[in-house]
Amino acid sequence: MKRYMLALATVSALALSAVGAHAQDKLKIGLIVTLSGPSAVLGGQVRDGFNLAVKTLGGKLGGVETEVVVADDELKPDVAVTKVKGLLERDQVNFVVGPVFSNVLQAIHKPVTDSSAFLISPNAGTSNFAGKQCNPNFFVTSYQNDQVHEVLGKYAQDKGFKKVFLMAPNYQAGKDSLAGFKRHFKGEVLDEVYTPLGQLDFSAELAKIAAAKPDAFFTFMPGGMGVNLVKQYRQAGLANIPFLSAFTTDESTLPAQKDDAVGFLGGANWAPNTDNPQNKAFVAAYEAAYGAVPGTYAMQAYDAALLIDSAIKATGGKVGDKDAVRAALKKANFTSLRGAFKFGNNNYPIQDFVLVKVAKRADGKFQTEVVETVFKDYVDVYAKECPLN
Amino acid sequence: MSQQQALPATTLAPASAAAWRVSFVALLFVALALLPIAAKLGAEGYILNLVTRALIFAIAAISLDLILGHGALVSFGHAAYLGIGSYAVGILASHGVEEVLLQIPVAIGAGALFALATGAVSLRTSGVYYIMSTLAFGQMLYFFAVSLSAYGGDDGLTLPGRSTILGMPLLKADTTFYYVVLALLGATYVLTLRITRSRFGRVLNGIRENPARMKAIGFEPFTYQLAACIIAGATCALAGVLLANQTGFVSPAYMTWQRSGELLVMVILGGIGSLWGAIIGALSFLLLEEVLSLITEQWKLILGPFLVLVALGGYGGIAGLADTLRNKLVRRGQP
Amino acid sequence: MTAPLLRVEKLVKRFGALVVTDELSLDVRAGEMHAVIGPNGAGKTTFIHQLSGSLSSQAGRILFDDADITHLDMPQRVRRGLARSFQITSILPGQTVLANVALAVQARSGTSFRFLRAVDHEAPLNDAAAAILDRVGLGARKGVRAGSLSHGEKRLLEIAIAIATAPRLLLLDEPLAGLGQEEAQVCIQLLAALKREFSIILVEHDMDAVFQLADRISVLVAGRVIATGTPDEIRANAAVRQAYLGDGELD
Amino acid sequence: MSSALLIVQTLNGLQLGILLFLIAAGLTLVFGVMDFINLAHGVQYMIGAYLIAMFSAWTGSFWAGLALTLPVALAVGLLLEVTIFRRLYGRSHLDQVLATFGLILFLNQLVKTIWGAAPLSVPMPDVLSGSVRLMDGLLYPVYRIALIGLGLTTALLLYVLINKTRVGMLVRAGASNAPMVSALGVDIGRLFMIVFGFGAMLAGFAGAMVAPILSVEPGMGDNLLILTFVVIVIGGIGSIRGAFIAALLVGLIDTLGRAFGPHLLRLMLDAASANQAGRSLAPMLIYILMAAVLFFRPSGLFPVKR
Repeated sequence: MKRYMLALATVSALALSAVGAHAQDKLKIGLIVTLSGPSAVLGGQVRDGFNLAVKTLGGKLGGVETEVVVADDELKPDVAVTKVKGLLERDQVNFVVGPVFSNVLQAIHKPVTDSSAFLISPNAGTSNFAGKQCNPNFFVTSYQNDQVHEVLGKYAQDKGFKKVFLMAPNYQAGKDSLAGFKRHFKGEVLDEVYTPLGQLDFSAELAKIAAAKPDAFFTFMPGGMGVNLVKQYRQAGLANIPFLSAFTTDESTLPAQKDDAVGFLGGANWAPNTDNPQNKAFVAAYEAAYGAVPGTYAMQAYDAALLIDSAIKATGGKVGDKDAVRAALKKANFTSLRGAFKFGNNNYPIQDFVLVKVAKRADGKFQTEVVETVFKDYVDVYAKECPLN
Repeated sequence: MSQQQALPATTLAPASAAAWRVSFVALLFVALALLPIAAKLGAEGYILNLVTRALIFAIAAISLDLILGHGALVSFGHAAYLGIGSYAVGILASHGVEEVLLQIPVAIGAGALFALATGAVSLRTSGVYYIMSTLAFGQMLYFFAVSLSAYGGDDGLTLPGRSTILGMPLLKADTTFYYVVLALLGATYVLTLRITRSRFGRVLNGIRENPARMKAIGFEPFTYQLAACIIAGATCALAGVLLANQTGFVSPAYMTWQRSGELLVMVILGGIGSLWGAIIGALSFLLLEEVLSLITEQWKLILGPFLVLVALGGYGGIAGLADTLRNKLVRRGQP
Repeated sequence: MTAPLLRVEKLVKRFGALVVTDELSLDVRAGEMHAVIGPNGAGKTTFIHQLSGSLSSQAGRILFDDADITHLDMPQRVRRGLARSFQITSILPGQTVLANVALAVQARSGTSFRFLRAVDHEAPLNDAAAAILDRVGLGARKGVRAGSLSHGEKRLLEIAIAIATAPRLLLLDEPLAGLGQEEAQVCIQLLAALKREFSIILVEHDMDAVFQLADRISVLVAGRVIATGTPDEIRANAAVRQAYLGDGELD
Repeated sequence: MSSALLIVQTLNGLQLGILLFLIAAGLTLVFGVMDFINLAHGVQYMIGAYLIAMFSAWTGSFWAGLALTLPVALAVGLLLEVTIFRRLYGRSHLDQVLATFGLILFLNQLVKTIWGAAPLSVPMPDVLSGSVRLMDGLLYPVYRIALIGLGLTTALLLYVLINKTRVGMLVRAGASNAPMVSALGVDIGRLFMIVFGFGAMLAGFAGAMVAPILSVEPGMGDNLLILTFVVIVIGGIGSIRGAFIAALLVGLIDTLGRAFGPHLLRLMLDAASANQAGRSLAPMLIYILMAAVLFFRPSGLFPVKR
């Protein structure tokens, strides 16, 4: 009971402390990402990328003193809702940046877009919010999820692969992934295998692939699953079959996959070696600060900070003028690390997509590198269902 | 299962203990009823949201405590009923039925049915085997929900809004919703308390203490344990209905085995078998989680050892500790 | 003559190769106290378990009041009026003495699927339980937690619980076990009073008590009844003297 | 479905089963002998993996890393036993659940604090890398074959240890009746410590052995813990033999069910619904197996006689 009283006291204290947070001379940004469990590394990249941008801009976005409050959604949608309410009402944030995962986005989208804050997703970009349920207060600095998978499908089609073998985890994003791949690939799909989410050992599936002898293999296997799959794929002696993947061999997993992933292909909107001056500076600064190669998660979070910076600047620091901020956000008047960037009618980016390949750098670290551009100024297929303009 | 240790709180002399518990619980509910007023001072939605969520889990924890504390049935799949309740809301809502007076009976019926079907199998076993068979059924339901593509699969589905009562959007306001949840928690607590003190409850407790004796006076444990599982399942499904409404979202994440484990931890932390311990357990676990995570990103480094210490203390959770402290005070007061 | 209340026909229990109950047959008449005695290892407790239903039987039949109850489980047998006490005390230590007995009363009176009314305040249950406790001499202890009773009191509670189910046949498994001289006398007096009311099967090691209380005695040796008769007949039975007592004298 | 595929899948199932067995062996003994529910057993598996990641990086050799990992994993197990677990023997299972749950939270976070959230990897020892040709068009990684062999050897050693040595005799006696063993004058506290430390080391060994093929990440033991519980419950708590057979059963059914389930369903359903049903059923298979086993044998396949 004592403990309970203590907790209650703490909560009341929190309530009281929030009263003082009204002053508008400060820009408050709530960052909600996954920092628990095996996927924490992705949330860490988003947090670091965003913080780096704020630091680079001298602790100010659009010239306004900026405070970043970080919350961990624990990859539990109901927890995320509570945390987001905390950011909105306790911390009175002006922007919520996050999350990493689609199911968390589904849960927090409504609470944030109904509030006085804007929601900026640095990673998750689900189809429903790109289409019919698009929202003027919701912006995405990554992509519509399907697009990355479409890159590989298009590439496989262009390259003339006849027979492919597809594999994804048995959940919604996995199903969307294979659907995305098949949107541009018209050849034969030998088999579509769905593995249980969190599966560690792919020997059963690898045996199937070996037996099927496809021209190429496409997979979507994020996080630790991807690490395991890549290692086992190489160990099973299948590396002569082209390995196409999305979110499977990126900078979050390469430190573990190392040489096993070299030469494997992926789709992205950017790579650490994307050739422009702002990106070179970003990658160098990120590596210096955090000792790791940044991935798209970090890049998109950095861009999210630049986007906010540009909008606040355009409104002359009037953080509270929601309509003005919204209009300024929509213009996306900033220099993206990936190069050209603008928003479509649904507030999802219109951008180029590239094929990337894993390479070992001279300093022994691993990164993805741009091979060729697959889509130019690509608009997602759901945009036309969005009533915004 | 060492059953004798299951109910530390009952070592108190019944009459005075009852009086002190009644006054404590009354105090707790008064404090909770006043909270929205205090919350007006700032961050209202956040505090209401946080505490509402804790109250919903308290309902689930009470339902678990009925079978755990009074029936010695350790369910490691109790989160399944949270899922059943929330999917009843989600699925009905996605077909246009947003009436909570329809959703609740469907949820409770589905929860009861699932409890009936799985309990009939699980109750053939006992001890750890029972624990694991409840886990098995929980996992089956979880994977089933993941494969429900029509309802969002793993991503879950977003509700169009809170459920309506008789077609009116009465639950829309956070404060109203909070009071509805608080009232339902109060009702759940009182009803469950009465069940534990009824004829049925006495049989259930008797089976926990000494099943052989109960058989020898003519009670078939299976029937009563199954009935208890059905009541608990139905109650927890109600909590699921509320959880879906609170988050506006339904997902298989509500019924992972980790969630079942958290429910168990809430009940044990609060002190099993005392029902109000379940409320305290849910509130302190969730509030502690929130408060600690505000202090540091590494909050699990604090929460983990805290749980270990509570277990090592062996007081029978917070409720047991409170009873022990009170007994000491009472004894000191006597010559 | 009317049919016996309980008829056991060629009952068998084997544990692996070991035959513990070997085609045992026995009749118990309504109203009698029928003692079952025998040397250690004769199979008395196994037999009681088979009668009460906590052990199944591999062959033979048990007829209770002309109905075959061989394949009924324990609760079903209890509901037909076959109650037992345990050799090793088996009570609900966490509940009050009154609640222990009231539960047994509840078992035979109406439904137990009553969820909302506080059972503590159900006067009929409490009154009936209190009356039984008064009978066994525990009336003053009814508010106490059963676990804190003395051993002798627990034995009495054990009997009180058994009779609270209103049995037609009471199986008492060594009710005097572990009792001191004085406590045993109290218990023997109680049994003497109970035998006027219930048919009883008594398994007991205390020969004084057995010969003092029983109407008839069956002697069990190696899982078989070798003799049944009044105490005097048993005293005089040569086979019993031979098998059970060796050369010793009964007194 | 070709016979080569069937062979490979069977080998894969065996390998998963053997991995499960290594973890389950310690858990079932701790459970059987001490009547102790140790949810933190999966964490010990994770610690084994992290230790070898660290030690093999330090020493530059997998084998030297392994040689360092085993004693340290043992030490970690003993440390936990002395500081926490021994205070929980004989307590209610629920206190044990609470304490070990707290320990999972703590150690998972600690690992993340020390080594970071990103997955780590352990290079495969050169001797065991590469694949061998089992038959035409059938390559199988050497490391996995070695893993199967090593697991079987460990199982055999365990069998000898449990059935032929004095300590093993005590452990067996303890699993069926601990108070009796204690009454006979055996130092049960020491026996418990030995069993616990040994169980922790086996789990750590399993973690170290899979590190080259799996990613090493925080929380990697959690889901495996549940699988392990499934194994020991199917096998019968306290039974090493039961754990072995159940582990292989779970490994094979899980692997073969995933690989061939849809094919079998296609015999009854059309292709689309067979795929859909197979997808839903595959992850449930082992739980269905467990529920079925418990339905017919409520104390597992090989109940330890008490």
